[in-house]
Amino acid sequence: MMDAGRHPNIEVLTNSELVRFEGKPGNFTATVRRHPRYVDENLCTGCGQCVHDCPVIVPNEFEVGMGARKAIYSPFPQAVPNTYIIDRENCLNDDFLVCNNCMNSCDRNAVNYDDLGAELRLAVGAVVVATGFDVYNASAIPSYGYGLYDNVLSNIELERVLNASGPTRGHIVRPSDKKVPKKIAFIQCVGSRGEGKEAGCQYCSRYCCMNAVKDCLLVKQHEPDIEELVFFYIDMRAAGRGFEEFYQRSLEMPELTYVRGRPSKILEDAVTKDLMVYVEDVETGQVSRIKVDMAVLSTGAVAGETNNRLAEVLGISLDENKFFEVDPKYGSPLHTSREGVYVCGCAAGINDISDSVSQASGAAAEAEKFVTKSPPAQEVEPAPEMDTSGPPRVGVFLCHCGINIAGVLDVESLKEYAQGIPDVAFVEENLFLCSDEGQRLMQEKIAEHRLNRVVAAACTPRTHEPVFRESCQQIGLNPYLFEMVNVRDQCSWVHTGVPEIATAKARDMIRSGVAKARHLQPLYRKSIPVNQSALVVGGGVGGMAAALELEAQGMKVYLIEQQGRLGGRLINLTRVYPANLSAFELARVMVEKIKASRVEVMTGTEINAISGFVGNFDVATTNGNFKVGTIVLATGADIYKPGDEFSYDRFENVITNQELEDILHDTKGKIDIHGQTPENVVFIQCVGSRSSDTNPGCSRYCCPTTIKQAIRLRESGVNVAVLHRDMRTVGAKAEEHYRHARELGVKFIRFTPERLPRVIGNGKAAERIEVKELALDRILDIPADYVVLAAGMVPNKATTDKLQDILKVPRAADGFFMERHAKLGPVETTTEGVFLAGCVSGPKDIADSLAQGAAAAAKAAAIISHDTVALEPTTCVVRPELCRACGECVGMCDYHAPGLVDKGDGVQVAEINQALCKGCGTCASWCPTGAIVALHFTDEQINSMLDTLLLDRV
Amino acid sequence: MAKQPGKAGAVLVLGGGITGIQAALDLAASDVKVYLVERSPSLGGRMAQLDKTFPTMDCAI
Amino acid sequence: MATRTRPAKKKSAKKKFIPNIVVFACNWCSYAGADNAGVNRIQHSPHFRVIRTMCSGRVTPAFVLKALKLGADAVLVSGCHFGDCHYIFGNYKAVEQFEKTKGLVKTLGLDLKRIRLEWVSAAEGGRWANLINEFVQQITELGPSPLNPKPTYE
Amino acid sequence: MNASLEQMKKNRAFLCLECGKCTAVCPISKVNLAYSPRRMLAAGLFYGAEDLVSDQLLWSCLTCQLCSQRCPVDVRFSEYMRDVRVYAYSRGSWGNPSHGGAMHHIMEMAASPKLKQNRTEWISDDLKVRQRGEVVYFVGCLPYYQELFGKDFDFSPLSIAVDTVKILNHIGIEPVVLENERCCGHDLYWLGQVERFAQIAKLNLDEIRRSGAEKVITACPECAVALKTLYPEVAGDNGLEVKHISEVVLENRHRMKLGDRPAEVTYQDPCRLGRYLEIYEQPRQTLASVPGVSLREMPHNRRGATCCGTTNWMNCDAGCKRIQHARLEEARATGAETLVTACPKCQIHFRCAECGGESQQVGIKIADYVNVIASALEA
Repeated sequence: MMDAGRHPNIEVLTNSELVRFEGKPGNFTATVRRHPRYVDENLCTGCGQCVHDCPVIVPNEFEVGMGARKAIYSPFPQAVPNTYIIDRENCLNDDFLVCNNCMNSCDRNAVNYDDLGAELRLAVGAVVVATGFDVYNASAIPSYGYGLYDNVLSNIELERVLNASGPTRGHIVRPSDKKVPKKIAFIQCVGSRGEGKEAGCQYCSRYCCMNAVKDCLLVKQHEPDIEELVFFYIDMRAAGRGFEEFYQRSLEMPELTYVRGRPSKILEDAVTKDLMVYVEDVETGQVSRIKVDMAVLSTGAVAGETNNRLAEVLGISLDENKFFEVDPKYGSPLHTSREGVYVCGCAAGINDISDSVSQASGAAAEAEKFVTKSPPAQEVEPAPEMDTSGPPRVGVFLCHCGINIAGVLDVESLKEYAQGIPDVAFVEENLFLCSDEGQRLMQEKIAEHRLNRVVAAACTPRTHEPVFRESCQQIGLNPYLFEMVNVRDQCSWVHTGVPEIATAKARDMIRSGVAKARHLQPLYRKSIPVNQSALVVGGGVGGMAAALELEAQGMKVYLIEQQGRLGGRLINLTRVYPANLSAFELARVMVEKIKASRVEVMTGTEINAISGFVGNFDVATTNGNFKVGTIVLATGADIYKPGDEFSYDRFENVITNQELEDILHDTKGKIDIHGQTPENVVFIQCVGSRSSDTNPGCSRYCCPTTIKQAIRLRESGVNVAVLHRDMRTVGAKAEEHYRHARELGVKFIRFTPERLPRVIGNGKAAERIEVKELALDRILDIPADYVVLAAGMVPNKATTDKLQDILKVPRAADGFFMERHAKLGPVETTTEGVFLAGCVSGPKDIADSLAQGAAAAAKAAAIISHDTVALEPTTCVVRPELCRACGECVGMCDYHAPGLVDKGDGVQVAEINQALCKGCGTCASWCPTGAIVALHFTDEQINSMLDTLLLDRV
Repeated sequence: MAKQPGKAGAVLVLGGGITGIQAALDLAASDVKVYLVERSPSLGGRMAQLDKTFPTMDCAI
Repeated sequence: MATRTRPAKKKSAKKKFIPNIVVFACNWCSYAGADNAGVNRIQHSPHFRVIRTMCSGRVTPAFVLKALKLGADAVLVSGCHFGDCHYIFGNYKAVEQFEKTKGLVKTLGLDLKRIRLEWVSAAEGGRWANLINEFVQQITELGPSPLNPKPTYE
Repeated sequence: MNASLEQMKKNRAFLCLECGKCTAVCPISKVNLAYSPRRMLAAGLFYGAEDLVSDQLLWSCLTCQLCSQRCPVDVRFSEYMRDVRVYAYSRGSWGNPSHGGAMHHIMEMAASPKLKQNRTEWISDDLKVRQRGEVVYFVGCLPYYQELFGKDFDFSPLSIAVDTVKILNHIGIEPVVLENERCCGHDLYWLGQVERFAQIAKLNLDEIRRSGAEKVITACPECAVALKTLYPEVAGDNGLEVKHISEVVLENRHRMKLGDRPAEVTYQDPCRLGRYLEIYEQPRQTLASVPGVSLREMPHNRRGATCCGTTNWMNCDAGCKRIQHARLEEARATGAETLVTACPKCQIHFRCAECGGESQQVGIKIADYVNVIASALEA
């Protein structure tokens, strides 16, 4: 978030909306209205004095009304921009009253009641719509009493309660009496999966199941005395990377009880405010009343209320649920009905975070095609670097930060104290050191007093170090000779009531800052050249999408496929849902496009070795060697091959969903298997998924696939039964299709892993299936001409083994490649310059794979669109004379930065690849001889801080 | 602050939540100028409200 | 702030020990968590001094031992929650290092309560403040480290 | 400068003939061309100790005494280095400690009289030890090594302590193990920390006296040197009889029942046990007396043995590893399958030299003398 606020290429326009939009792709004109903020972003320092002085208290919408805020406020602590805003509806300064408190309290004159906002006309080449979703308002379901009963909360309210910086500081209390609840009910599908009087949307909101499971674990963590958590649900939709495993872990929690069933109502005891939940447990058929202290409603996601208006302005269409409609002809979830306008995340329907993030990167890749890139901002030629050798001359600059620091700490005495610290050559104070004027003063004094180290005692280095460093650099002082001491966030703000002790603490902090500064060394950013081409491994749908996107951006692309042809698994499929596209056609179009492009396709080719690092990979294949700057892995996954499960290897009419797909592929209209039309087909779900023997995770794609196949069969008059554990409708419109299948008369029967369905045959073929219907408590006997096993996805072991060996990209316990971050980096890996697309990082459907292909392309393009990559110099380096080549560093670095290299005569030494090193310093902490130096956090620097903190105590 | 629109060659990103930010950062990383437009006073969107995310239990901000 | 009030000092007969605690905080989570406490003005005990490292995995047993040798009454190492590490598994490495530190500190006969490894995320300002308060309280009750040459009292 | 003159005189530095024998034999000089005992003496002679204070090489000397062994005029170079270090330390100079200085911090803490350690947890019920008695088993830093290295190497430092007690029990000795025994201070002595060393000597002697013992047995050559020769230097004659375990084993060999343990071994003379205490034959004789053990000699043995390459946890580097590798190669060339050393530190250093992958491994087993003897004990 902060990165976006700081990036020179991003102009953040908050409190703004699009009001007019016209033009053509590549050449749109967008008119954006900036609503007045009444506080100047350039002047406000976020000190908070105005908030303190504002007399108005209103409920805080960020805390969903549970906390309070003032009329002048910052929405939440980490808000970007960190500028206050006046809520004029609640402000006292209307036409009659004059309060002016905030204006008077602001030292920087940042408050401006006359702010009228502005209207900006922006020339843009493309638009990415990422407006997200709204949360369903549960008060529309009166029987749950949300808004009526104190102790019925929404899941979002619970999130805020759980948050350490939330209204209750992370303590879980019931709103009615502020007591810690003993028993909490979690109710799923509030506003989702319904269509009656008391229901919201037909679709599944997807995020709520796992969110509620997570909340259960967190609740227990926050309040260990919680006695019972009752979780009401219909299907547990744990269909994401690691989600099923997460759910399985929650089953081990003794306090957590899962009840399959959707409560019909909640009643409140008027006196105790306890709640009574009425529910049928559909597995046992028992109807019960369960008394709880608090209930949490998992409210679903609905389309944003501004979608109508935005769709009108943008000239794009909405779907029946008021989400932005995706143009189905591309198969990918990124295209709206207007070219040049792309959509990602929940603006186009329900997606979880990692899919949303992939789509965002994918949308970025699509949008990039319509813009001319601006050359990177020319860096101002810095002043020649000054000579900083010789004994340290430390300058200490004390910031008042208005009264944020000076109002608590005795800055005068700190100034005097700092002058007495050895090697300190100059001390100065300033009202706002970060202001232009403050920075100028700092620069002047550095030059005037020939300072070669600078310490600023001010706010936090996490926000302001870059600002100060830049000022140093401008006048030729190496920016890494600057050290920051955080006397505001970590001193004056948190020890406000004890100014003397806080001042004493600040003395220690400044002294230790000077101690570190003495040992600071100038460091230099290095840049390494980038080979501006990309390698895509795997010619399936994800790989092809990545290759096409990269090529469209003008990049040189090598596409390698092990098989003799492109297309991957897509070619084996019949139709792709939700748009009912022909899979073959989709594949054919992509292959044609690739063939017509400049993508260098190498089929029947395998990789032998890859060496190098970001920007500079050397690739050796069975078909020649070449160099690339970045790599996209899109080698897909395998379909699980059942063994004796459900007599697969005994009976010919027990087949997998893939085999059924092949059959459906060859037939049109009437289903014809070996010249016969089957009467009864039974599907069995979760074969090779959700089982610790094969794959503990959920394969995601099989439920929607089964639904698709079931509909196809049923429409041809076949009797279809689906035996499942939870129907997991992942993907656009999948829940709607599930509904359609039920409507057509497909029977869905639930089983538990403890009691699997039995396939009964006559020795040669399966004839029928016995399964226990849980609620009826009866064994059903279902005739079956065909039994279809929904086989899950498993990693392609041979390929992933080999690639892991070659590229050192780590794999998770499930055998799929591991993303850099499950949520925030779904297509990145820990190896810089290597990206993932499609099922190589876990099961995905075609739309998700396409989005990931585009996303990986965007990430790869960001690297190879530059001639060089700049390397942060705060890395770890080896002093070779001290290195014993013990290999500790090599074994522990997750980025594979250190390696042992031969220096001739059989002597080895560790070297740290500066392009791979992230500077965490963990290897330095393990190095037995101190050969590894963690630059900017050296042993010497840390030890000197310890020495001065403890030995020079006053 | 009311900068006059520069030359063509920018992308408009609507929405300052996790997806909007991600799209903006990816574009910016490829030297594309981005206008990131958010209706509310701050970036962050829905994700900023969450305490932790599953399954890794990361903090959401 | 303008209307600052000082809490009335309680007159107690016995002078209260003021511990001297060294805190190693990782840049990405715990240091940010401490900042978060500041942004939210969550008041907590001032009797600790923070040294910032990029990762909790950077903290060697030697740093902790050195702090104790020089008379620190306690040492806190704070990093990101598991799965949250900016460097993937740095905090797991921190655990390994800390296990060694614990073994050494235990053999030295120092109370193991004097060293702690904790996780605080960037959003957990409240948790940071509670952790600091609770740790300071615990060490206050435990009294000065036997290696502290000049314990301070109120 | 007077102090420096005094040191030079005491250590016979003025007598230096500048023949260079010391540099020619010095193991550090072999791997670090910048290092030369002769030149360091010359620098001290012409410019005074002041000149050496800021020189990192001051902390590289292994004080292994191989040079003094060869010196024609008996210049006590190791002692001279030590005296210069006293001065350098007082001026804030310090070398490059291994493991971030963790072991130094522990040693320095040991000088605090307020320290009440927790160091006898390894004593299991089957080991017979006492609170008071005639004989103290001085364990040394093994409990700390266990915590610091126990997980990194495939050996348990504390097994040396356990096996020492087993051997003593076997010959009928129930030793006192001191609950609050401190680091013997050997390394601090050689690193010039005079006051701390004296403090430690006093604390340890007090503790030993309280136990009523008059005899101290140790399985660590450095502890043996510290107790036997260094403590009297700073604390006067203490009347204690200090023995290395190999001496005790030799004296009691006739009472021991050792089973057949066929093994080809070679023996590393730790510099403290060898050149400092002149215990060369006891370990050899007792090892060879184990049925089945055949002892082979490396070319550099006894007085001429090469040091394990690192000492005082100071200035360990790539050169040290070369010394270690050379020594391990020498051991392997004897055809022995195991290199036996009588010093726990030697073992740690040799094992460290074997880290870093197969291509760098000499591939010889390394064992402690005590473990070898104890493994042959029969009831």
